[in-house]
Amino acid sequence: MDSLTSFFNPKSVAVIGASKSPGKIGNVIVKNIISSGYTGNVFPVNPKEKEIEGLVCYASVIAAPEPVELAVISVPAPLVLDMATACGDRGVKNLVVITAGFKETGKEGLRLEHKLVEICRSYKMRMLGPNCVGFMDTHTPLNASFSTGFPLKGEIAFISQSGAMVLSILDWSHSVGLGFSKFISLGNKADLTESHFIENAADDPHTKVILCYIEDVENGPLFLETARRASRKKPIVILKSGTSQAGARAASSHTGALAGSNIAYEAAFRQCGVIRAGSMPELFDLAIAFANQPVPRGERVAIITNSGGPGIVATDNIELKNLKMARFTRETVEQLRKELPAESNIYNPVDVLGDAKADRYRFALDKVLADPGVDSAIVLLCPGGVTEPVDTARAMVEMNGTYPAKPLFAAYMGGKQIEEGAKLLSAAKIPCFPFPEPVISSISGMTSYHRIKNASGNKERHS
Amino acid sequence: MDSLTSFFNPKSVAVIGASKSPGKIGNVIVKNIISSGYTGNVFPVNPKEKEIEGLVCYASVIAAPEPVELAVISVPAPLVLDMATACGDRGVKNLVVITAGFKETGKEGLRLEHKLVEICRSYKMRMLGPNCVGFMDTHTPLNASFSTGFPLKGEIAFISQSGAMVLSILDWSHSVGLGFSKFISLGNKADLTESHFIENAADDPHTKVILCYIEDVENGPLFLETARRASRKKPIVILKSGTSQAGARAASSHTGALAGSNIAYEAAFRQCGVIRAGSMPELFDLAIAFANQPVPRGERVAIITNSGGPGIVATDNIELKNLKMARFTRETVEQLRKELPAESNIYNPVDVLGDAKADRYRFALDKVLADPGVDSAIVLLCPGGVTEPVDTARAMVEMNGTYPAKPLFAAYMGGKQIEEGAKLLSAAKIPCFPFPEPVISSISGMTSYHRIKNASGNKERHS
Amino acid sequence: MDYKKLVKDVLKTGRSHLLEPEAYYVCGEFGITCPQFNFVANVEDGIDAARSMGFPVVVKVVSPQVIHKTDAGGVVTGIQSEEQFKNAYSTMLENVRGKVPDAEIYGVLVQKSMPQGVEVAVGGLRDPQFGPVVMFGAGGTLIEVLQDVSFRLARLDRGEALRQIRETKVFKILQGVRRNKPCDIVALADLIIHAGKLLEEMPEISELDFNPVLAYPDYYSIVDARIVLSSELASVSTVNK
Amino acid sequence: MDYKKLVKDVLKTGRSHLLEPEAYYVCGEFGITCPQFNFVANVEDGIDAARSMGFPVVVKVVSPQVIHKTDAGGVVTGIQSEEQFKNAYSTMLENVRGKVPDAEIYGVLVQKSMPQGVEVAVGGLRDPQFGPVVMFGAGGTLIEVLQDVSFRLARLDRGEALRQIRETKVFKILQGVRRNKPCDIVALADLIIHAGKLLEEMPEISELDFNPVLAYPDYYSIVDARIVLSSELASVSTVNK
Ligand SMILES: CC(C)(COP(=O)(O)OP(=O)(O)OC[C@H]1O[C@@H](n2cnc3c(N)ncnc32)[C@H](O)[C@@H]1OP(=O)(O)O)[C@@H](O)C(=O)NCCC(=O)NCCS
Ligand SMILES: CC(C)(COP(=O)(O)OP(=O)(O)OC[C@H]1O[C@@H](n2cnc3c(N)ncnc32)[C@H](O)[C@@H]1OP(=O)(O)O)[C@@H](O)C(=O)NCCC(=O)NCCS
Ligand SMILES: [Ca+2]
Ligand SMILES: [Ca+2]
Repeated sequence: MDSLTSFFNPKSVAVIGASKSPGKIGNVIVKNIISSGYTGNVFPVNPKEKEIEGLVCYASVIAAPEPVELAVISVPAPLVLDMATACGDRGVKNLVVITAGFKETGKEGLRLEHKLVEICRSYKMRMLGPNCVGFMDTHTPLNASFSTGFPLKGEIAFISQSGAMVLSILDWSHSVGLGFSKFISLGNKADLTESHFIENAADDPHTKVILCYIEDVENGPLFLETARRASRKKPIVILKSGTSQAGARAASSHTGALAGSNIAYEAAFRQCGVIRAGSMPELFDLAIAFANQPVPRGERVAIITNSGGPGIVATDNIELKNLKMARFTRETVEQLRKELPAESNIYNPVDVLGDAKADRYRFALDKVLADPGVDSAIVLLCPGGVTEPVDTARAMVEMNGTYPAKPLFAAYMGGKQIEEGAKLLSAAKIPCFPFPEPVISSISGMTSYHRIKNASGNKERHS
Repeated sequence: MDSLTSFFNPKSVAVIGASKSPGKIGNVIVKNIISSGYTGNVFPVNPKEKEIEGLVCYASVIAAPEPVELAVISVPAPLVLDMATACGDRGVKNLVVITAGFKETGKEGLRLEHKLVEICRSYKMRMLGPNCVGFMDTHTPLNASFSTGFPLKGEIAFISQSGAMVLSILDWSHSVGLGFSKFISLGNKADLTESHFIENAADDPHTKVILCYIEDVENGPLFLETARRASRKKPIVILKSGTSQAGARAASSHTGALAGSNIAYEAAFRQCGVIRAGSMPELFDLAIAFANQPVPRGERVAIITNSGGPGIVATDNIELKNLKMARFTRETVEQLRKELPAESNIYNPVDVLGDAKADRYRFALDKVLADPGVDSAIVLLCPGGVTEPVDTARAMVEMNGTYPAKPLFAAYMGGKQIEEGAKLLSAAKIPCFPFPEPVISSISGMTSYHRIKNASGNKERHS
Repeated sequence: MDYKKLVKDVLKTGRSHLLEPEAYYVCGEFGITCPQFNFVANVEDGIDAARSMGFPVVVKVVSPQVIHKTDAGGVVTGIQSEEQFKNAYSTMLENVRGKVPDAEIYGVLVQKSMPQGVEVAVGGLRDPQFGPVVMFGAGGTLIEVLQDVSFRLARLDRGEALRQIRETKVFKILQGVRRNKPCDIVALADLIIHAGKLLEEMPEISELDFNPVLAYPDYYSIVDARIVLSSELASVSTVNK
Repeated sequence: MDYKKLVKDVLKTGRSHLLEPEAYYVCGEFGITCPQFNFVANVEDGIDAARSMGFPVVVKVVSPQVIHKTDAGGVVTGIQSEEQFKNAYSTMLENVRGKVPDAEIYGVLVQKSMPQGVEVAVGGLRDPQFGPVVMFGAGGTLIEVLQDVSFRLARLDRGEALRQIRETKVFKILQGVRRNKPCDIVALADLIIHAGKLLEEMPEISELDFNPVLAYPDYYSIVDARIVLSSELASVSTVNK
């Protein structure tokens, strides 16, 4: 596959169907490109206007004064083919077609879409869409979409077959302070598909984890080949919907997709090393985990808690999620015994007791992370009279620095009393959840990626 | 079982070990009682003080000027037996023993605990604890605990074997605006156990749903009998920890509990109509659902969405969680066809399209809730250019009033753009989640309660 | 003999489980029906028994030391004639003596051969917190592997026992797959209830295991029964002996 | 005959599945081994065949109209002698004529009886998106009920096939429970791979189903094979006929 460099990082962008009217998609796109901080040339195209958002407007893309690497098309469907042809004539390399009214509307739309693809092929243009929100790249930076807002910079690439999900998650991501490298709305996937963007994200130095929401895969064999290669480089987490019978019916009425069977997807994902998310929360919890912490080197988890109940709940979940409670070395146990109060539990889960302040958490965490039998650690904290959620968070940040190879997570259970500490942790890239279960579900997903990488690594060595 | 009226709604409360020193448990308890708005008499007891927090302090509970219905004991463990005896002599009806240092510390503590129970029995006093946080009742109102803060008034009774969980959930509940009727910290369950409080909550007019976190059941046969009776009156949702082997080991090291096997718990819960929560989030999601919406009369769910992707995700989950997608009557389908735009999906999931404003949601919701084949409905909303999250929420509130027998839920997916609408929904008792999955998991739990009630109803009729 | 006394006597000898004929005897007292059987001490009595119940029959060794009878070669099925019986009887005893040299052999169980049926299993155990628990599931040697089981506390009514059966996958087979008739599921429900009663009334019994139970359209038949006595009580009586 | 031609010829006749001997033949071309068999047209040839392969044997009807052979009485197992063979042969054909009156009977398959083994199943189907998918799981008549199966896309290596086998519960039995020896799991892995190759190379085949496959410590044996042809292609050829 050829690279998508000129797609994500074009020297210039034309907006065909640019508009002066606030609120119209053609206006939002121009504004988005400008406000994203894009440093290349922007050429609004609209035969009726001379200037849009302070930029010179051209009657046609043909008239653009310099080569155009990317064109975003947002004219009504009947005009799209002509616009695409004009782009081809102008030597445009990549198209983003926002316009709806293609395959998703039925036979006539499908015919139109086929023609659109033919035009792209004949000019060797690559195309995202049609019927999409566009894309955003925080590292270029470029917002080639009609989104409301632009993501925080980060290392998660989100590739979505649902445009609405792109907009929802973008909005949500700000409220939780989560950054992204890219958002890609796939639309009808008439040319560029999930496979192309997975391949690209795998080689993108700004991306650490590849997230997908898909309703179907466009090209089975290509997907298999791409995902297999990509999963060796970076975790790929996919939420595939339409797995139930009713869901598949809903999906095919929505996108006209003839999806493969769920067993084939299950097998395909497993064989090419894709991690399958079971739900939307799991998809994004895993994104947070992979983006912020290293992959654990094994399944042995240590728990440090200031109260028994949540410690037991977490322990149950460790077993449920195919992880193991770490067994400490005799040395670790002895050190914990020496320094912790007599009533503490010095075996895993380590109970530092309800009156634990930050220093006690710090001590236990230090010893536990140093233990060679521990692959990852979770700190559980319930607020009490003397608990120090913020200082405990600081101690965790310090320890996370001292043991950078061991993933560290937190469950801070509470409201106002733990809010500041929880924020501090998230800001310092220590994922912090309000309950123990999502922490363990995330570690479990990460650990399965460790297994995938090991298995494929072995395979390469042996064959 | 005798009623716990004088326990939860005592005419007077003594605090034995009351203290003037801010931060000390004996001081926090006095302050909590006063600030909870308790209207009975409060008698601080401390031989060294004349006055605490503006109240006359007594050297002994014997000296209390009026009968004492409840005494909260927070003196060190070696003094507790004498204090309990004094309470007995003074005719105190109920004790809350906060003090730790009993069964949970080993043999000697167990001996002490047995003696404490003997004293209670000989005076016919009932006792909560020892080793507990105390309890809170928002309807009395009375905060007989050393919690930080007091819950919002509501209809959820939370009975917890973990004191830390009480404090965490109390803090958390304020951040999500969730109200409770009671919080009960069970402690060592030396006298009063989960069974007593489940029985009481089942008859409490201020409680709609009974929530428990337990590590073991104190008395199997009593629990079975009580829970069976109570579950016919109100939903009982229990998170039972210590179900894994490692978890059971952790639990027994924490509480010294010799728990029964998980298969026996599973069977017991099923047979007495208890709904088992699989995780902490599920426990509280179900609490919100039961407290705010009626129990669905069946498993047929309708979905209204403004975007395909989340609709498919929700549809998948309906099947996964043993619910069914409702099939609309021909009449409903025709009405939807007539009024919704041509590209809408008029079958379930109803897709009102990305440009749906509140009126279109309102129309679809009205028709769908009127359909006799629909037992509950979910509204999914992704923010877009023209979406009206707040007005859509208002329309939902209206429809929720028009169809009070049909549970209504929402998943508002996003951040700032949907925040206000989501808050409006929660305030109007329409549970609103950030993703579709927890909505469906909650409806599934509620539906299983519908089945439980039906089954036990039938049994009573037939035998 | 009184079944309660029987169990107490076994406990006194320090034995930790009932022999198969003892188990069937106790079961019978709780309405749990087993195929016709005779407990014999020699081959002649065995042949008489087989003749009177009618071939085919099964022979099984009865020995406190032989718990996994099949593994020890202590079971021969499908015996069609007197001649086959003689062979089977002696071969079986030889096998057992070879594999478990110091087994005390109390005698031989002659049991009517049962036609093929759907293999299920019913069992019970005692939980420290909730008392007797009953199990129903797919039977046969695969039972531990398949884990197709469901549990209930013992004091259950028929509706609950039926729900218990319905929770298993083997229930589909009991309903009749392909052209097979459905099995008598109510009889199985009652078997579960009776197993529960047995555990409730007999505190000396800690575990029971009927596997396989053959289910038929109008009937069920317990083809093997293992009843374990409470090890605490057993060891106590051993000490007292 | 060339196996590809065989399949094309069958399709031309509009038949939607291979007969058992045809299926074994095609399987053989992909390294999938079946027990020794002969396809015979009369009882004499049948006896010759049985004698040369050695008793015990199994006879099965071969008819395009009889797909569920056992249900139609079209299978007799455990035939020990020539006399039994004659009886079985005629009874079986009578049964089939009774139950499926208009069955065209092409002949009878005589197959060597296989010793007891662990029953597993291997199958395959074609996914519109990802192409051939292979299935491994517990076998026998309970397969649909137990749903103890795992799936892979067809182009898999031995390590992947072994992982696939390990995902099932029946794997524990294959490892050897009680005193049984472990089965040859590598041979089963290769069987899965071969089934996948068959599907990849033969686009006319839409589904295959080997159930049961008997697994042994040093071997496996496919005791029944169902191969379904692509119905589109089949119906097209019917029209063209
Ligand atoms: C693409 C789409 C937004 C256009 O709708 P619109 O903005 O109402 O269409 P208009 O007719 O106003 O055309 C857009 C602009 O292009 C201009 N235009 C017309 N012909 C043009 C041409 N040849 N070259 C350039 N611009 C042209 C129009 O004049 C208009 O600008 P104006 O506001 O200055 O008049 C609409 O067709 C569509 O597909 N909407 C759905 C998008 C969507 O949801 N995508 C998928 C998300 S998951
Ligand atoms: C109960 C407990 C809090 C007491 O600890 P403490 O407050 O440090 O104990 P103190 O010795 O200060 O005694 C408390 C008060 O009782 C007073 N007191 C002493 N004797 C008394 C008597 N006979 N009658 C009444 N009050 C008495 C003390 O003087 C003190 O008051 P002061 O502050 O005015 O001196 C402590 O023993 C304990 O158990 N803590 C753990 C509680 C817990 O975590 N429970 C479980 C939660 S899950
Ligand atoms: Ca598609
Ligand atoms: Ca206990």
